[in-house]
Amino acid sequence: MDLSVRIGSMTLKNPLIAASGCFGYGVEYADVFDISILGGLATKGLFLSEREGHPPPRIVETPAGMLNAIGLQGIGASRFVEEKLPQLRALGATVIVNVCGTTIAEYAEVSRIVSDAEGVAAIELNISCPNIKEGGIQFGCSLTGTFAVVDAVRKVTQLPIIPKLTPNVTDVASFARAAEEAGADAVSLVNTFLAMVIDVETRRPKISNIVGGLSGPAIRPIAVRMVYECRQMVKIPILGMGGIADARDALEFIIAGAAAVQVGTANFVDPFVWTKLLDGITDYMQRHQIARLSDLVGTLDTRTGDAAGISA
Amino acid sequence: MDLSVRIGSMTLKNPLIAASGCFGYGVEYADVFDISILGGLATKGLFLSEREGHPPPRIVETPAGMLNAIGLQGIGASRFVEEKLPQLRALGATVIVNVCGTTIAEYAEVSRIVSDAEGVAAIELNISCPNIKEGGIQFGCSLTGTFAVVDAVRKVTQLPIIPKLTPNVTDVASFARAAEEAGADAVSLVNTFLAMVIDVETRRPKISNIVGGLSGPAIRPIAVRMVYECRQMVKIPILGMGGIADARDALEFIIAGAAAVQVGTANFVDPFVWTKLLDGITDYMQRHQIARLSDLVGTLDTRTGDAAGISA
Amino acid sequence: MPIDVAAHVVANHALSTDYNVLSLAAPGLTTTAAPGQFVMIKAGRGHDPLLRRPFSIFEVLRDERGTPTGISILNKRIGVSTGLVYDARPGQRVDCLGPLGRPFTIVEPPNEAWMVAGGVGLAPFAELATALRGRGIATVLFYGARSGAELFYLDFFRGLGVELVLTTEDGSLGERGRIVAPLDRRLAAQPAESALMVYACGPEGMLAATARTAARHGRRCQVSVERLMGCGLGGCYSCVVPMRTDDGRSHHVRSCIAGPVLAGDQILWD
Amino acid sequence: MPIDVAAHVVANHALSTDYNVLSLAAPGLTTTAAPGQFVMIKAGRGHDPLLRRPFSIFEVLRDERGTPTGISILNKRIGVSTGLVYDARPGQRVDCLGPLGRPFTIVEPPNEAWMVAGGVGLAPFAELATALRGRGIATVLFYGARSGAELFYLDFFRGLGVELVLTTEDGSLGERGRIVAPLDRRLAAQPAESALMVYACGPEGMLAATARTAARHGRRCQVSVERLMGCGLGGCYSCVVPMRTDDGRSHHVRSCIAGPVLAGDQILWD
Ligand SMILES: Cc1cc2nc3c(=O)[nH]c(=O)nc-3n(C[C@H](O)[C@H](O)[C@H](O)COP(=O)(O)OP(=O)(O)OC[C@H]3O[C@@H](n4cnc5c(N)ncnc54)[C@H](O)[C@@H]3O)c2cc1C
Ligand SMILES: Cc1cc2nc3c(=O)[nH]c(=O)nc-3n(C[C@H](O)[C@H](O)[C@H](O)COP(=O)(O)OP(=O)(O)OC[C@H]3O[C@@H](n4cnc5c(N)ncnc54)[C@H](O)[C@@H]3O)c2cc1C
Ligand SMILES: Cc1cc2nc3c(=O)[nH]c(=O)nc-3n(C[C@H](O)[C@H](O)[C@H](O)COP(=O)(O)O)c2cc1C
Ligand SMILES: Cc1cc2nc3c(=O)[nH]c(=O)nc-3n(C[C@H](O)[C@H](O)[C@H](O)COP(=O)(O)O)c2cc1C
Ligand code: FES
Ligand code: FES
Repeated sequence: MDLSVRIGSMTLKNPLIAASGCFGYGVEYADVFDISILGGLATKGLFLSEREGHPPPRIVETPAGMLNAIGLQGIGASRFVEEKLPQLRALGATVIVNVCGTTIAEYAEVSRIVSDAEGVAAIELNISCPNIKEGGIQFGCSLTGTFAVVDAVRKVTQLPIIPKLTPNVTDVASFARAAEEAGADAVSLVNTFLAMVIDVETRRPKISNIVGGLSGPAIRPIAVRMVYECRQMVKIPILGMGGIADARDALEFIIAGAAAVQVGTANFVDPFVWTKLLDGITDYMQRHQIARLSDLVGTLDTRTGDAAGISA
Repeated sequence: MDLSVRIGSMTLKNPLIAASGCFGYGVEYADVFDISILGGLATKGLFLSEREGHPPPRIVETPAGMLNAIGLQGIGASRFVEEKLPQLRALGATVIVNVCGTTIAEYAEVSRIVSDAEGVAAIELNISCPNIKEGGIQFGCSLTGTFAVVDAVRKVTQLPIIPKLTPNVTDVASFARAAEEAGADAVSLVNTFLAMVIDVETRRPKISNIVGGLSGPAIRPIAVRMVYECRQMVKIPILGMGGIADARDALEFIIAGAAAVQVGTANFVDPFVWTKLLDGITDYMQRHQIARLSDLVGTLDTRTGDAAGISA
Repeated sequence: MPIDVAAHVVANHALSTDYNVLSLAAPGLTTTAAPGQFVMIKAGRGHDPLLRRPFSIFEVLRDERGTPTGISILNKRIGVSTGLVYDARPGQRVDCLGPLGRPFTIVEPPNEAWMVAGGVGLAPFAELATALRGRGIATVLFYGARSGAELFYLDFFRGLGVELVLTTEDGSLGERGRIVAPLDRRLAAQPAESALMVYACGPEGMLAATARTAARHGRRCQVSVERLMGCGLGGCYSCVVPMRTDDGRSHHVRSCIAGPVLAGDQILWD
Repeated sequence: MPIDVAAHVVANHALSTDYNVLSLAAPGLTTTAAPGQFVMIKAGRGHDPLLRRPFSIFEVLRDERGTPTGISILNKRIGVSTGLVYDARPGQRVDCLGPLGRPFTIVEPPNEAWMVAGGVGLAPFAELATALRGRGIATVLFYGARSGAELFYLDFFRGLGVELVLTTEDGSLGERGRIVAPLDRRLAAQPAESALMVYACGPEGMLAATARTAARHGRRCQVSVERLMGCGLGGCYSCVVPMRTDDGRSHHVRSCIAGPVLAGDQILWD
C-alpha cells in the first residue's frame, strides 16, 4: 500500500503532518514517540528575530474547539537553524518550516536562511496568522499581497513553497489560485478563524490579545468545504487541516481534495493520535481496496439523488 | 429591572428572539410553552410562493454543531398571513417575518404583503441563506447588493427592517455599514457558515444539497467576534446570534454589542431553554446591579494588562 | 403537551452486543403516552453530541399500584448517541423530552391487527400489542431480523396472546429471508371480507415493501417512519417525508408532528 | 517518557461539596512519577470539553506488595472538567497522560523542608512529604484555606511526622488570615545558619507572596505554578510564565516542561 505524497520536490512517506504551532519545534515530542513516523512536521512560525509573544492567558477552550493567541513566540530563523534543525535531522524528521514576516523582504530573508540550511524539506508561508497585527494577515487577506509574497520567496528558494491560507475571507479559492499563479507548489488551509470569548463576570476578553484563532473539531465542516472549493480551482496539491481528530476526519479532507493533512489541536488532546490516524487510514484503504492514497484524493461523489434516503 | 429592547418602532419585552428556521412558524411551539414570554420570534424564511425545499437528508450533526440545508421549505407570504399570523396574534407573539427573495422585486413584494397584514412587528431580510443558489446570498455577499435590497424594501414598508448578514465574508462590519446607510433599523448576525460533511464510507456528502450551513455552539466564538466588529462600525442595534445555548452565552453577545439575541439550534436541543435564559440573565443583572439591560450592551472592557494573570 | 424530564437510569439490560433495554425513571412523562409515540433523548453532557435522538417508547414502566413511573427504550447501537445509551450506567442522568408525535390509530374488533417489525422496529409494538390485546383484538406479529439472536421479547408477545411469524436473514430462527414474504402470502390467503389493519416499523426499505404489499392486497397500513430529527417538535424541517397530497402533488411532511405514524399508501417511496 | 493510560475510576471520595479525591487504576503510569509531577486528564467523552486538564499526582496508589497500581488526584470543582472529575463514577474511564513536568528538587539533611499550601495547592505535598520524611528531613506544612472544613488530610501529614501550621480566612481552624503571615514570622525567627528549602503550591497571589517572603529572608523557594495548559508537553506555548533570564531579560518559559516547579526568585510576578 502506497501512502506517500509528492509535493513539488518533497516526498512525504505518509499524508500526516504535525501542524505549525501545535508541535513546538518537533524536538519536544522526541521522547513521547518516534517523530520519524510522521509524514512531516511544520515548525512553530519563525520570524527573522526572536519574539516573546503575547502575555498569558493565551488560550481558552470553546465548544469542541479552542481559541489561541500565542503571538508567535519563537526563537527566530537563525537560532532554529543552529539549535533545532540538527536535532530534527538526527531524529529523521521531514521538516517544513513555517515562515512568518512583517514585510515581504522578511519573508524572503527568512526563507533564504532556512533554504541555505541542511535538512529543510519545504517552506510553509504563514500569511494567515490572525493573532498579531504584523502577522502577515495583511498579505493573506489580499490577492495581490498573496501573489507578491509567494513571488518574492520563489526568487530566493528552490524548496517547495506552500502558502498557508486564512479562512477569514469570502472566497478562499481565489487566494489558492493567486498562490498557484505566483508559483506556489501547494497550499495549506485552513489557518484559524478569528474569534473571541468573553468572561461575562469580568466583562473582559478571555485571552490577553482580545481576539484569537479558533481551531479544533468545531471548525472542521467549514474547513472541509474550503478544501473542496479550492480543489475545483487549483491543480497544485492541497494540505488540508482544521479539526482533524481521527482517521475518519482525515479521510474527509482527502476525499474532499487534500493530498495531505495537518493535525494541530488534536495533538494537544492526544499526542499518540498519529499511530491511530495511520492505522485508521491504512485499514480504510484495505477495506476499500485502495492501493495508492493518491487515488483517493478528491474522489467525492456529488451526484445527487441517491444521497436522499437516510436508510441508504 | 428593565429587559426591554427598542428596535426602530418595535419594542421587545426582553432580548430573547427565536431564530428564523429554528422555530417553525411559532405556532408549532404553542402547546410546548407560552410563546408570549419571548421577546420575539422570527418566522421560517418566506418567499412569495410556496417551496418544497431540498430532499432529505437535510441535516447532519457535527462537533458541537449541526449542518443544515433545508432549502427554505415554506408556505409563502400570503398563506402565512392568512393561516399563521392570526394564530400568532392570538398567542400574543411579537412576530418578525424572515423575508426571502430571488430578486430585489420579490423582497419588496413579500415585504409589502407582510407589512399590509396586521400583527407583524418587523421584517428580517434574509440575504444570507447559504443553502440555495437563489437564496439572496448573491445580495448578502455584495455591498451594493445589500444596499440595494434594503433600499428597495425601505420604500415599501414602515416596519423596522433588519437585514440578516452572512458570516461568509472577509469583513462583515462593512456589510453592516452598507445596511445602515441604506436605512436599515438594525442588523441580525450571524446566519450559518457554509460547510460540508462527507460520509467517507460512501464518499458522498452527508446532506443532499452537498453543502449546508453550520450552526450551534461550535460557531459561537466567531459570531461573538463579528458582533463585536460590527458594534465598532454601526450605530443601529445588532441582533446577535450563533451558538447561544445558555444565559452566559447570551450575555457574551450582549456585552460584545448585541442589543438583543436570537437562539436557534439550542431550541432544538431544549425547547424549554427560554425560561432558563430569562432567569439566567435576570439573575446576572441582579448580581451585577444592572437596572436596564441596555446599560450592559457593548460594555466589553478591552483594557489589556489585567487580563493577564489567569488567577485573576 | 410534552415535558422534559431529567430522567435517571434505573436499569440497563444488554440483549446482545448491539441491543439493550434502558429503563428510565421519568415520572409524569408517560401519563399521556400512547403506542407509537416517541421521546427525544440526550444521553451525554456537553455539546458533543449536540442534538437529542428520537426513540420509540418501548414499555411504560409502572409501580405495583400500576401508576406509571417511567419508560424503557429498546436501543440498537449504530453510532454516538445509541452508543451512549448502550453504555449508560444506573444512576446516570438522561434528559427525556416527550411524549411526542402522532401515535398509531388503534382499531376496534372485529378488525384483526398485523404488526410488521424489522430489527429495532420492534420498539413501538410492545405497547401497541398490549393496547390491542386489551381490546381483545386478534393480533399477529411479523418480526424479522438478521439472526435468531436478534429476535427479542418473543415470550412477552406470546404471553399477550400475540401470534408470531418470524424470519431471519440467516435462517437461524423462523423462515429464512425477509419478513415481507410471509406477510404477502398471508395477506393473499386472507378472506377479502375480513377487516384488517397493518402496522409497520423498521428500515425504510422494509416499510416501503410492506406498504406496497398491503396496498396491493387492498389493506390499510400505518407505518412508523424513521427520519433524522433535529427537534421532534416541528421546528427544523429536517425530518420530512415526501407524501402525496389530496390534489396529487408531492409535499414534504414533517414526520415528527404529522408522524412518525403515517398512512403507508400516501408516502412517495423513492 | 510519558504514557497515556485509559485509567478506570476505582473510588471517588467526596471531601466536601467542592473537593474530592479520585482514585484511578493506571498501571505503568506511576513507575517513574516523582513528587511535583502532574498528569493531563480527559474525563469526558466526545469533543466537549475538548482539552485535557492538568492535575498534580496526589498519591501514588500501591497494592499490598507495594507495587504502584495507579494514582489519586485531589480535585477542586471550579468548572467543566473538574466538575466531571467530581461526579466521576467507579468503573468510568478517565484518560490519563503522564507523568509530566519537572518535579520538586528534594533536599538532603540537615536541610529543613517547609511546604506552603493554599487550598487545592496541597495536592503535590502528600508525595513530597512522604519522600522528605523518608529521608528523615524535618518537615513543616504551612496550610491555608477558606475554612477549617477545607483543610484536608491533616492526620495523614501528622502520621508522617510533619509539623502543621494552619490558617483559615474565617478563623474556624488555626490562625485567622493568610498562610504567608505565620510563614513570615517563622522565617524571621529561624537561625540564619540553618539550611532550609521552601516549597509552595497554591493560588498565584499566594505563590508570589511566598516567593517574595522567602527571598526577603534569603531562603530558596521552589514554587509549583498553575497555568492554563493546552498540551502539557511543550507543544502549544499556552502555559508560559515570565521569568528573568541570566542576562536579566524577561523570557516566557513553558511551565509544562520547564516547570511546573520553578525557582520562585526567577519568576517575574506581575
Ligand atoms: C421516531 C423515531 C423513533 C426511533 N426509535 C428508535 C428506537 O426505539 N430504538 C433505536 O435504537 N432507534 C430508534 N430510532 C433511530 C435512532 O433515533 C437513531 O438510530 C439514532 O438517532 C442514531 O443516533 P447516533 O448518535 O447513535 O448515530 P449517529 O452517530 O448520529 O449516526 C451514525 C450513523 O447512522 C446514521 N443515522 C443516524 N440516524 C439515523 C436514522 N434515524 N436512521 C438511519 N440512519 C441513521 C447517520 O447518518 C450515521 O451514518 C428512532 C428514530 C425515529 C425517527
Ligand atoms: C500543573 C498543574 C497542576 C494542577 N493540579 C491540580 C490538582 O491537583 N487539583 C485541582 O483541582 N486542580 C489542579 N490544577 C488546576 C486545574 O487544572 C484547573 O482547575 C482545571 O484545568 C480547570 O478546568 P475546568 O474544566 O474545571 O475549568 P474550566 O471550565 O476550564 O474553567 C472554569 C474557570 O476557571 C478558570 N481556570 C481554568 N483553569 C484554571 C487554572 N489552571 N487556574 C486558574 N483558573 C483557571 C477558567 O478561566 C474559567 O474562568 C492544576 C493546574 C496545573 C497547571
Ligand atoms: C496554539 C496554536 C498555535 C498555532 N500557531 C501557528 C503558527 O505558528 N503558524 C501557523 O501557520 N499556524 C499556527 N496555528 C494554526 C494551526 O497550524 C492550524 O492551522 C489550525 O490550528 C487548524 O488545525 P487544527 O484544528 O487541527 O488545530 C496554531 C494553532 C494553535 C491551536
Ligand atoms: C435548521 C435551520 C434552519 C434555518 N433556517 C433559516 C431561515 O429560514 N432563515 C434565516 O434567516 N436563517 C435560518 N437559519 C439560521 C438561524 O436563524 C441562525 O442564524 C443560525 O442557526 C445561528 O444561530 P444558532 O447557532 O443559535 O442556531 C436556520 C438555521 C437552522 C439550524
Ligand atoms: S424533527 Fe424538527 S421538524 Fe421534525
Ligand atoms: S501546555 Fe502546551 S506548551 Fe505548555
